[in-house]
Amino acid sequence: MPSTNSWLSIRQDFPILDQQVNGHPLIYLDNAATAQKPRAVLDCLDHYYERDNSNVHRGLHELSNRATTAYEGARERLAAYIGAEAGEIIFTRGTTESINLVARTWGDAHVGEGDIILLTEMEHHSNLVPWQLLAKRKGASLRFVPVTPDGLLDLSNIDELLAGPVKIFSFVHISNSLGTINPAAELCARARLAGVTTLVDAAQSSGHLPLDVRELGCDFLAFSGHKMCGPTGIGILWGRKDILAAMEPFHGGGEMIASVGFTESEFKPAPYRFEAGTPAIAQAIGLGAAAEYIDGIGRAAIFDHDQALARQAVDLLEEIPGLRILGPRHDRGGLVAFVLKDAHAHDIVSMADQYGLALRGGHHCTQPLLRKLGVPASARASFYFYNTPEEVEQMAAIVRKIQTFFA
Amino acid sequence: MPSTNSWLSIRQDFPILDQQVNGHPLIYLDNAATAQKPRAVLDCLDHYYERDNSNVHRGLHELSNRATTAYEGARERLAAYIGAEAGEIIFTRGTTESINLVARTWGDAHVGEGDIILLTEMEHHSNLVPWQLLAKRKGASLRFVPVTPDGLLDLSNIDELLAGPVKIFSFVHISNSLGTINPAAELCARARLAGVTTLVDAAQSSGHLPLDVRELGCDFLAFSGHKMCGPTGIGILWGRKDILAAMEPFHGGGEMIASVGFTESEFKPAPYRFEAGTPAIAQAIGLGAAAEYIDGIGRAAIFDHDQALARQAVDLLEEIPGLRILGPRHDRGGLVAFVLKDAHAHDIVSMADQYGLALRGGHHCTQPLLRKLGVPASARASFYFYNTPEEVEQMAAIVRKIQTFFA
Amino acid sequence: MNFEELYQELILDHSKRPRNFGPLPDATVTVKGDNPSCGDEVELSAKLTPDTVETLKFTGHGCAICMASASLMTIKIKGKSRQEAAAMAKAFRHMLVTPEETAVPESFGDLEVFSAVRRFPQRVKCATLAWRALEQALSTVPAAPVSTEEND
Amino acid sequence: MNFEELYQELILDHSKRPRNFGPLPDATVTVKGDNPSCGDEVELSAKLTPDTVETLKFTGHGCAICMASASLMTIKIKGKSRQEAAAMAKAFRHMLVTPEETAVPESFGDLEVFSAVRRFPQRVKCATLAWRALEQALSTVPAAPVSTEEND
Ligand SMILES: Cc1ncc(COP(=O)(O)O)c(C=O)c1O
Ligand SMILES: Cc1ncc(COP(=O)(O)O)c(C=O)c1O
Repeated sequence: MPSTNSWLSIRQDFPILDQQVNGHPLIYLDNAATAQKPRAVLDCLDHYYERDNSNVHRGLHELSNRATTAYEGARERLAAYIGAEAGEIIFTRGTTESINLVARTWGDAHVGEGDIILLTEMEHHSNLVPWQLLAKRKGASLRFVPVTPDGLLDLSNIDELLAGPVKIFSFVHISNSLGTINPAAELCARARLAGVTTLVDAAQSSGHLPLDVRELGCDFLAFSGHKMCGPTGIGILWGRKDILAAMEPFHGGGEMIASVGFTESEFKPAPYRFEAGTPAIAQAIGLGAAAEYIDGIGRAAIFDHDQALARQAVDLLEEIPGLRILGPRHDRGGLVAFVLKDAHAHDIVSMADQYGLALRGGHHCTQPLLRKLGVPASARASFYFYNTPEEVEQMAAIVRKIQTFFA
Repeated sequence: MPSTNSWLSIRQDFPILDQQVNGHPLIYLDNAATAQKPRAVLDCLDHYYERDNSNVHRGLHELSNRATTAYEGARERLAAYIGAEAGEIIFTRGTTESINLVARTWGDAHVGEGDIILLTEMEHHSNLVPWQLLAKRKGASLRFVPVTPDGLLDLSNIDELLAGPVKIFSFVHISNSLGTINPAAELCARARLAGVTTLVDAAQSSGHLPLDVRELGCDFLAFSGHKMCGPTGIGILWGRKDILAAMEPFHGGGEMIASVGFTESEFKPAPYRFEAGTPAIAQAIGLGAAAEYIDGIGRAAIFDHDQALARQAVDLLEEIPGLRILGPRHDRGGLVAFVLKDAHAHDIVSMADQYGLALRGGHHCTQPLLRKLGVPASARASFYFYNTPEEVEQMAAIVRKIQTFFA
Repeated sequence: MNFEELYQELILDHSKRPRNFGPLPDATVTVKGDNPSCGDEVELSAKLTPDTVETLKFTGHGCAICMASASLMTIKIKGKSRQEAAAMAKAFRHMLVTPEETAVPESFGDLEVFSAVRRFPQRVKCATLAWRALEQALSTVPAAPVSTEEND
Repeated sequence: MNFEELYQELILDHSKRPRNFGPLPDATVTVKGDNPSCGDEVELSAKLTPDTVETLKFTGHGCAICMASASLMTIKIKGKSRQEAAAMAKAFRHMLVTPEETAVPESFGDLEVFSAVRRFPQRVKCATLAWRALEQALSTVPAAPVSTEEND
């Protein structure tokens, strides 16, 4: 685990953190929305565009060869990052597109009238709306694993919930609005016993803890590059080889075809079958560099660091009058969402911004969950490895000032 | 129009062009596959990641505000770039995703059993396969405007082709494998008379000539950022306001919803309805910078420049024994594809690479067209404003050497 | 601090104790407005005659800016002619997107406290939510000479 | 020039005048192979006995590397035992992905001309197309002791 000093030197890798906002040093605690990018990733993008930029796959010249090698190298690195094979890694725009891809292709083929899609009450809209649309297309229905008042999944009836015509169980690994870490491997094991396909939404976990798809035992895994130090516009869908092999294409176009006639076409095998058109080449390569950078630090160490900051934040925030923390008290991912009796989340966030503190306020794309918890909106501080205990202290002090102001 | 000198100084804006490949100065003539990026675009990306990177739309803090302003500013710039309104500009990954979006949403709603989708025989796979998939889903069929032996659309029967249950006419503006410039405004006018919706594939024209959707008179327009000096991973779908307003969503997820319940959701209006999840923020902003850069030079001047290089290339290549140029002799976009009697396209391109010359060889994602022309593969030189007459001369000299070698 | 400028006493007071908050049983029109991206919700009920906004009340939840704006709006608009109400809504929305140094019309009175919102573009939609609901209410129920209709 | 190393006389000769090019009417197996990304196509027809590749011919089109490789393969494999043929195909494909300095087995004979392809990774699939077709042909028709079957 890096020492305090080396965490501080890691922070130097992020040029954006070195700036003043509204006359104060930036305290960026909006990492669950998107993470910042280290110099290594920015250099990788620059290098690509300044030396190697070319279209991939069909080119026979040097630049095209370099671009293809780098692009496929990124696929291999991402595969290694989650214990998968390169042929199982599909590049998408992000978690949202990954889940839509599964709902459209696997879903349209396997979910029919009267079937059930199992989700949880804590899903992000991106793991809810695609299934609502699928259910509507197919006459299927949705079922939800309930969330307890303290923000955990209520698993007392999980086997009953998995019973019946349940076709897929899609659930979030770490909740972006509660911080809850769900027991993904156990849930996948239960689902497998029930013959139910699983998708894990790893948007909040992929950059924060070690992930191995074989250990998780899931069938699909989705995550976004921009939340793990990678560029925007790139993400991953991982699917088990045998499942991908049987799936119909998603989009049609260049790169995904084996042979095209005027009226019929044959398609390449996975992963190319699912990557129609010119892919997000630079971004895929940049994500490869991000994975390399993160593994240079170590995801176990990052997890410990983030958890320690979250613990510290919970301890400090709890002391503020009228402040309620959402989600479990301990054992949470590196984020803390809260509400103040006396101030609305937007007012908290706007005021925090005046101190250079970046928080997020709102429903965090989990409207139904917040409605169930009886909270219209919350404020959220989310941490990453470049954040420091001093920043957490300052955050808590600012929130306290805001509370006093509105009390 | 920039003078010869200023064309040369424009060339200095592209760091990648200043390199040796296989011991020779790089001659990059693979611009129809992807264009290179000027310093202005790279600086814009760096600035975004080093100062403003944040998630958009739902944020109330300074960085999020900057990112949102820049992202929506890019939308406005792209709208101005094609004479549209900002609300009509949907950010996608590229031409391929744009066309798939239309086929999936507009297509699934408007094309039914027995209906006809009109294309041309010169379409890129990305404007063919999505319609094949739609036709299969819906029991519709495809119809094609034929291509004449010299690579023009045979429009003698266009009104008959547009008659009957034709729902959409989707066609390429500039052919990527022939260089043909199709009379897009005329075709759209004919289609409108026949009550047929139109989509123009502007992948090869958006960075090469002035485009105005109202003058074109089309209903949809699709193009890719990476072919017009923008980043990879970003493109545009433009749709007429009233058509977009009536379209169902594409993907489900964050950012595209107005309100989400556990089982039902309401969606935002266009363009947000079609942009589920975290968008390719940096890339959209980078594409805005690319559009600004291109308009700083002037698309009319770029068009003249590219056409002049193409004319020069045709004149020089024609003199090589056994060389056949595909497509129209004059009035072509800035690209020239050819076959040699004595050498296969791959051998030409591999050898050219040994001289630092980047050409592309193969079917250029237009397999059915090449089959019809009786050519298994062609070699293609494609130009952009940073290419010079000297490069064209060198290209022709290298092709001549290759011909001699294989003769 | 900038934010004390934004959250002046008047705004804090109206956000904590919003006036005209609650149902309006004899409303002739009720309009629900929301800011989907942040979750603010305001339900505005008004009793309109052919010429006048006789009375108006609201319910809902939102941030201090949103609540205070709704509260001050109800006070300002009550009893105004429909024409005046529409003009005021338009002027208010317009004021929020003018440059900071632009003078605020005399007629705004207390509403001037919202001029600081111009420095916080992300909060403009909070301040205008109730006003957009008002505009919709005015457009939903035809003005004179057509007679008043029930609408919910 | 590098490319003269790639396009040695032997390759040019076989690409221009491919041997064993044409249909094989008494083939026991025909396999079509293609490189979808570039459009090369080779159709390989072979007459297999339970133990031997008695004869083989091919048709199709492709680049010089692809054509020469198919031509030289037919010469090399003709009359070989099925086991030897399979081993040679495997060894040939393997050779193309070894580092440039790795020595080429003696048994390769003329096939050694393809060792330069190792410097052109994009062209490996051109050189191996016919060999992959051969491997598929061998796996499609069961070897001894099962008797020969017709297959197209
Ligand atoms: C005419 C044409 N249409 C569509 C495309 C597909 O564009 P993209 O691969 O960027 O989606 C291309 C580029 O390859 C093209 O040239
Ligand atoms: C848990 C969770 N799932 C899905 C998403 C959607 O990710 P993206 O917007 O990158 O597609 C997010 C991020 O907002 C998230 O936190």
